[in-house]
Amino acid sequence: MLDVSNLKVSYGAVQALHGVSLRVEKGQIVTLIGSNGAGKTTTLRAISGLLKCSADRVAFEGRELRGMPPHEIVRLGVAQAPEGRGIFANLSVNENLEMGAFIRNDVDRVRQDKKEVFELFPRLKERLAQNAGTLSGGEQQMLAIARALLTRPRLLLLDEPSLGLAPQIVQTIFKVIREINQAGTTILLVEQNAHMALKVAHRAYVLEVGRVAMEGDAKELAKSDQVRKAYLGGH
Amino acid sequence: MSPVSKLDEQAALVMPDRGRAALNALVTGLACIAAALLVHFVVGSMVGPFVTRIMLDAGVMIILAVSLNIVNGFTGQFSIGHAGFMAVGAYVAAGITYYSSLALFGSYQAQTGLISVGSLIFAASALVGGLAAAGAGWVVGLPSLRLRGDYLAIVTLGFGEIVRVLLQQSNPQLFSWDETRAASLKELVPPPLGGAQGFQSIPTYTSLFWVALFVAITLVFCFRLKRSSEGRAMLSIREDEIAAQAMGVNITNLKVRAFMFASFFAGVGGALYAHQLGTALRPTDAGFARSFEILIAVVLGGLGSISGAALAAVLLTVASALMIELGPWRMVLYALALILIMIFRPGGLFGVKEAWEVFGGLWRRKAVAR
Amino acid sequence: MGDLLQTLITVISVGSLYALIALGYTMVYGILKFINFAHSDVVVIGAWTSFTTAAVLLPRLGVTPTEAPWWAAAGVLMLAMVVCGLVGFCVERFAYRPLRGAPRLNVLITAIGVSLFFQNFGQLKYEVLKPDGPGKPAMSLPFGAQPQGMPRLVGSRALNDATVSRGTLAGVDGAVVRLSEGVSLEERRQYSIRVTPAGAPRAIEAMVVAPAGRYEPGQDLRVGFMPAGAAPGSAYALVRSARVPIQLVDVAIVATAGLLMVLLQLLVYRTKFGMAMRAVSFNTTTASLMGVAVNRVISLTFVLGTSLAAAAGFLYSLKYVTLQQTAHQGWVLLGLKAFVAAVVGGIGNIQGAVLGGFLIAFVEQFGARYISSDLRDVYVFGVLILVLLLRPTGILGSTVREKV
Amino acid sequence: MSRPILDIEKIAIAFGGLKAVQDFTLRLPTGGLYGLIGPNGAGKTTVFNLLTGVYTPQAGTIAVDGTRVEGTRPHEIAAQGLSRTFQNIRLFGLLSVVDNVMLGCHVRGRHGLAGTILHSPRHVAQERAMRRRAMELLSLFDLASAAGEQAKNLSYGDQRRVEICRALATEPKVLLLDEPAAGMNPQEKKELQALIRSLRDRFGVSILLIEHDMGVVMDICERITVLDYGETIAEGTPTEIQRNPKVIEAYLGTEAA
Amino acid sequence: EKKEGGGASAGGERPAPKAAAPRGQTPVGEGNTYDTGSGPIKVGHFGSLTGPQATFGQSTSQGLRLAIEEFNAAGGLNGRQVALVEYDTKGDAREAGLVVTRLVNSDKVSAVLGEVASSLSLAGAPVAQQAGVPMVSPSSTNPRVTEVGDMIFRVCFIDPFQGQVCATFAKERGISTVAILYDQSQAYSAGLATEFERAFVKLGGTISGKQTYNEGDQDFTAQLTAIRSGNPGMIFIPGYYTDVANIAIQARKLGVTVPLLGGDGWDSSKLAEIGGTAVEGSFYSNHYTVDDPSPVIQDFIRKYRAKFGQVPDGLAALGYDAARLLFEAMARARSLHGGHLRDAIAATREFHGVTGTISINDKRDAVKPAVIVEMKGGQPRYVATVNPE
Ligand SMILES: Nc1ncnc2c1ncn2[C@@H]1O[C@H](COP(=O)(O)OP(=O)(O)OP(=O)(O)O)[C@@H](O)[C@H]1O
Ligand SMILES: Nc1ncnc2c1ncn2[C@@H]1O[C@H](COP(=O)(O)OP(=O)(O)OP(=O)(O)O)[C@@H](O)[C@H]1O
Ligand SMILES: [Mg+2]
Ligand SMILES: [Mg+2]
Repeated sequence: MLDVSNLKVSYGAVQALHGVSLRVEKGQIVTLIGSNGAGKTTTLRAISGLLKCSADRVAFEGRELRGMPPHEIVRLGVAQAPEGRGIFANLSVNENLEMGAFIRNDVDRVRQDKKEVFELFPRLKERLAQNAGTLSGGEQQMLAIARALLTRPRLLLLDEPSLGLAPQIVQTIFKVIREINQAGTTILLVEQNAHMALKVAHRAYVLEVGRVAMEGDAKELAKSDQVRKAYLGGH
Repeated sequence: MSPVSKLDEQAALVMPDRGRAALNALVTGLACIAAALLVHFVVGSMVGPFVTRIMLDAGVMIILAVSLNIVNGFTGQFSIGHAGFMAVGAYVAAGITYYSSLALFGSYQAQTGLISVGSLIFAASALVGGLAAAGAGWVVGLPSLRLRGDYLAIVTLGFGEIVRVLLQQSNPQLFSWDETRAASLKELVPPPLGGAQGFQSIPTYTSLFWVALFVAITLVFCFRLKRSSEGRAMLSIREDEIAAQAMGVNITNLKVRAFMFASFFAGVGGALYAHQLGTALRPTDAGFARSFEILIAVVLGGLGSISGAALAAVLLTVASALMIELGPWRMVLYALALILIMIFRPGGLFGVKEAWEVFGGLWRRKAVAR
Repeated sequence: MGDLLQTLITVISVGSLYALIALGYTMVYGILKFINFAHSDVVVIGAWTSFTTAAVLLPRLGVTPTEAPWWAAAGVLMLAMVVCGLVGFCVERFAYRPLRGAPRLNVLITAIGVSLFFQNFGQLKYEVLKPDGPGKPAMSLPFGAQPQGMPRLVGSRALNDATVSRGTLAGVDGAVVRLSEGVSLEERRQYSIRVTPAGAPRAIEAMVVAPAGRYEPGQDLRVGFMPAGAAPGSAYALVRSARVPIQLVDVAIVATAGLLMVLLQLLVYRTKFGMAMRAVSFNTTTASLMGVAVNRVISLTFVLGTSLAAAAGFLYSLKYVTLQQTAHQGWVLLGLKAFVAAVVGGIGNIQGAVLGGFLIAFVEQFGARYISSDLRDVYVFGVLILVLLLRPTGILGSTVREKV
Repeated sequence: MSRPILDIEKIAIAFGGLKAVQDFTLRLPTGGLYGLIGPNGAGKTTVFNLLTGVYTPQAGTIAVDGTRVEGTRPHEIAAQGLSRTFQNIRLFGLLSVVDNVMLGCHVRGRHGLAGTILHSPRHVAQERAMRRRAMELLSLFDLASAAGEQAKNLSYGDQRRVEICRALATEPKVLLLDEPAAGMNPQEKKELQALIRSLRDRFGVSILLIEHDMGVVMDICERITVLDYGETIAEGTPTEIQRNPKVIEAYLGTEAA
Repeated sequence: EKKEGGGASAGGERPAPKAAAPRGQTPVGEGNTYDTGSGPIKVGHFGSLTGPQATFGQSTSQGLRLAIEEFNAAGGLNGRQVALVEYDTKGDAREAGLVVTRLVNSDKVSAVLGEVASSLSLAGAPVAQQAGVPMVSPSSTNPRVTEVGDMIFRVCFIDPFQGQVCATFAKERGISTVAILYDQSQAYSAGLATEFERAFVKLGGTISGKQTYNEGDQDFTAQLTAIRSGNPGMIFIPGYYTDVANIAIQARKLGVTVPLLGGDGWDSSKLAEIGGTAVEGSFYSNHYTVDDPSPVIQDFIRKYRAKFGQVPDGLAALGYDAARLLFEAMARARSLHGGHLRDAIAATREFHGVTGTISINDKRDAVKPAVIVEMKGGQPRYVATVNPE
């Protein structure tokens, strides 16, 4: 479904990605793990068209994404819940969700989807009219994911969805990730919480300073010594 | 007990020799004066009146730009009413020298000699002008406690405009001491500073010496401020007010101070401008057109960079003097140049760094190693 | 009482103009968070485009500006809006877009650069149209350093004037006319006479300068001047102006401005585009991740803002007739006051801009009338500072504190 | 037991109708290392904001080493010896790392304009002392080599440590850490745990810690307070907390380690 | 030569070329401009060619360009052509000081023409004075301008005279109460308002109200409603024509029918063009009238129109006169040395300019009559001539 090959990105003089290649098959959850500054966020931003990049190929369902502005990529069905959440601080929670459905015209379906989202995140329903900027960190994270879901993407890019969340919510989030995946959404998941990520994912890529260091079946990787030592706290 | 000694204990350890420190202060002062004398006599004798005039203008501009940098560059506040402070200093100082000249010498002509009673009065009036401007700075700085960013900018702009209108309301200038003595209260309040007709015949005391001296003082002041704990605290306000407060920085106090420092020097710059040959002060000097000029120099130099602001001030003055010949096209080209520079060199000349930090990290390495 | 009403009328008409211009400031600020100091120059371009169209183009199309039908005025307005929209588009595209993401002060300086560019570019001379024969000055296009008088596309009459007498001219002798009917002229009232010379499409108006009193039929009445064509037998109407005249121009201004503001309001709060606009104003990156074409939204916002400015320029030139050259203090002050209006209302907020426009006009006009005209600008800036001290983000501005 | 270094008595704040924190009481003994946990939006960060003067409590009292500080301004509270880090890192990005830490020293210095500009002996001495102290602190955190770097160029983990350094430079009596382990991978978290423990021993500060990573919290905290919807729902040792059904329900979830 | 002060100024201690006491007499032949006797004669002009007051500067510039063209076409000064060195002041006093410094010190012009605005002339004059280069201001009416020193002249009348002329005219028309509306931000306007008030009160008149506006104001309703309630017999508006046209229109709309009275700032064909019927029946004092049949005037108008496609306004006429008066003095001068030229200009008597017959008095001001004109049928018509006493 998503086919990235030899992706390179530079911030000014600093090269952040030195040729990353990865594939996401339809219906799968693929996770991208790696330490701070490895280039995970950069990869996602490049896929979404937010960064200028050079690559042999960045294709979604066979269509080349390079050179396409972000909003067109979204319309193809690639949504992202960005790092730092990117909520509209001055809009209410409800308006934020509406923005998620911006490209959609099927009003009734949107209403239905909203209901489902509230079932996943009841806290959001309580805060519906609140200014999103005053939500707590975790609440904002929920909002960001909920909003991305309302785009009804075929491929969902999640950047550290569990960051700063309470353990219980982290569990919920991963449950939700599994659920939406089972409902048919393909997911590319960036995570620090390698334990959980590897647990839910089908495939995994390990990024080290802008390069893919390892890739393979998630369960297998979780067993490898290298990964255990570097990313799972050496149990 | 603790492996990391606390500040006070450490301070006691590194207390320098008092004598040497006093000497340091003295040497700095003398160096400023020596530099000013050098510029005045050596450089001054090598160039013609036109170049001299450009140098004077550039010097005044340096003072204005570098001082505005304290507010806009250091504390990250956003003032676009700097000309208002300049005008306050200019009018106050000019009023003092002009009327005291009438009273003491019976004429508004400047006295000759580098050091004369007249030039001492001038120096004193420049300081008083600076203080008056600092007072205004205090008043304008107060809203900065409540207002952020653009809103503060707008208030400072409003301040400049209000100064302009108030200066317009001042009484007609009085042209002799007899006239002044005989003046009724109505002619003296508001002060007789010429109103819309402008304030003219100001004794011409501004010379290369005074300009160079005040430029030196301004630069020393700003550099030492920036490199001090207070200066760092100002910079921290620019970076993040909330974190600065949490680290114990009294941001309200520092913001107001920054305004006062900046407007003090703006006032001094105004005084120097006022006493230049061929200056007729006008209320429009307080208007925002002039404020923008200063702001442009600061941004062009790189926000927070003292050397950048100074260099940009010189470049702008010289460029505008050289471009005189282009006539009406000059401003069109200037505008285009401004846009292009902002697009292609958004950080200004040096970004937030100083010139030497950009041209070789030598100095910086030394500072860190200490 | 009359004075009070008069001042109120002025407040409403001037306030609409401020509001129209303030909207442009507010929209651009809302979306890009910078003060577009070049906005007032777009007003100037709008005014001068209107002038060029009305004074140069219309006559060449065979329409006499002063007798132009209402749709000609609407056409002039449209053209000005289109031209300024284009200007706004280009400015955003070539001056501001490259600076997306740059420090705000840089963008501000760029805006000042754009403003200086327009002001000074407009002062260069373009003698595109050569003199139309001796005595007719060359038209400078598009602006010029010389002030111009805007043709009166909207008649300069008040709605509540009263016709006190009609008849035919019994005699004309220079600036002295003889009326067929007797009239009484009241003290301290202005009278004018509208004469329709034979074959002329429209009445010509002249001011009556004769002293008050009773004038019998056949008695001479002095008027300001009598134009050629007025001859004995021409129909006339003697009009007494109202004590508190409501000018047609003012009505036109308020109506046009009101219509535009309502349309804008609907656009921003009732359409998807408006929603996109607000989203972009809060967070560009995320908006693009929601599928919003950010650049297009920003361009369109500029185009909207500048065409409102064009409308303001057009209406302004209708009201004040004199078109000053591009760098004139008048334009700068107009822009500044409109900007203050936007800020007082709460910059970024559309209703705020309108509210601010009227508030500033109110303070300015009433201050000048009832306190002293000397400090007129001080009132405006004083109110600005006062409002900001009481409500640091303007009257309707949102007060969101940064969450720590 | 001696007087607590931080004595919080029934503080509360509401935003509009939302009671973000209610009747929050906590006594942190000298040298204590306590934890504050709770679901997202429970009011933990708000408690820190109340303590440091970002918000003013609508009720209750706060005393630092016996001195009441509620209602005073943030910089005065910092001077009283309360220092913090932020949930979203708030370093002075364009300043160098050493300048960031020296800024922490600012509050302990004495400053006069004349002295600053004329380089009075005291001023010079103080500057040198600040620099030396900042470098000492940075060395302790293995950051000395990055001293000249602009803070924004540091990696996330390093930035967190600089923030702690900066907070320590204010010579605090109490240190408030807001989610210091967020965004770190398990390995980094381990290192951080050790570091926090050592802070107390080296600097004699008492620490109050917010953290979502239970591994970290349970390991290093002596006592833990749990917030939910602004209310304290539990208080006790890590083992007690882990067993508390209320906490499990509201926060930990069933799978928690 | 008496020492009345000294030269501690721009050049500091370095002896300036001629650090003359501004009010003292500069000895003949000691100017710093040296007559090389060949090549073009440089004449400087500083004016606001751009900026808020561009209109004035450009008119003046056109007027003096016409004069130079004519002078050169007629053979120049003994075969030497006049070359114009023109700099823009942007209407900024600081810029004015700078460009005059450049004109007199770097370009070494023989004489300087300019500025329109008195405050800018006051910035340039001390520089010219110190350098010993004569300066002729075409239209700065503030009395202080020529008091700067013996090198500074003007070809227009001064505020007190014009104020007197207007006051006398109003009084003679039988008007006893006048309201004043002036631009408080313009030195010209404020100066004339003061002088008029002084003269009119002295003649026994009363001022029923004094209202102000600022440069750039376009709405005068508030001031006019205030004036209306004072019920004056005339309104004195010493402003520029663009403002006056607007004021007149708004006044008429408010039912203020009394005649308006103004000064030479009104003079422009645009006044009637913009003001239309609203300015009908108003009066203003001026340097000349377009309907004056005098060949000098008609000739000027014709040539100006042919060259620039506009009817010359008062500033163009003054620019033209300033340049011509200067050339006439050059022809009489012993040499182009600052001192000689100064003496020649000072000796000007009965110079027939477009703006009247000009003599330079001992204060270096132009002594010349003023005319009062009335707007009739869209044209200014001659009403009376007022001679200086
Ligand atoms: N705007 C930027 N300017 C310069 N360098 C950047 C910028 N954003 C990221 N980088 C650098 O690019 C590299 C990759 O960063 P990226 O944000 O993709 O890492 P990450 O894997 O998402 O890390 P984390 O887990 O901390 O979020 C890092 O070295 C970072 O310092
Ligand atoms: N300034 C404010 N205005 C309105 N509500 C606020 C404000 N600050 C915080 N809140 C609300 O108070 C509640 C507590 O927020 P707080 O940031 O303290 O949560 P937290 O416990 O730190 O959560 P997290 O673990 O997600 O950071 C939240 O519901 C939040 O929406
Ligand atoms: Mg990341
Ligand atoms: Mg929190």
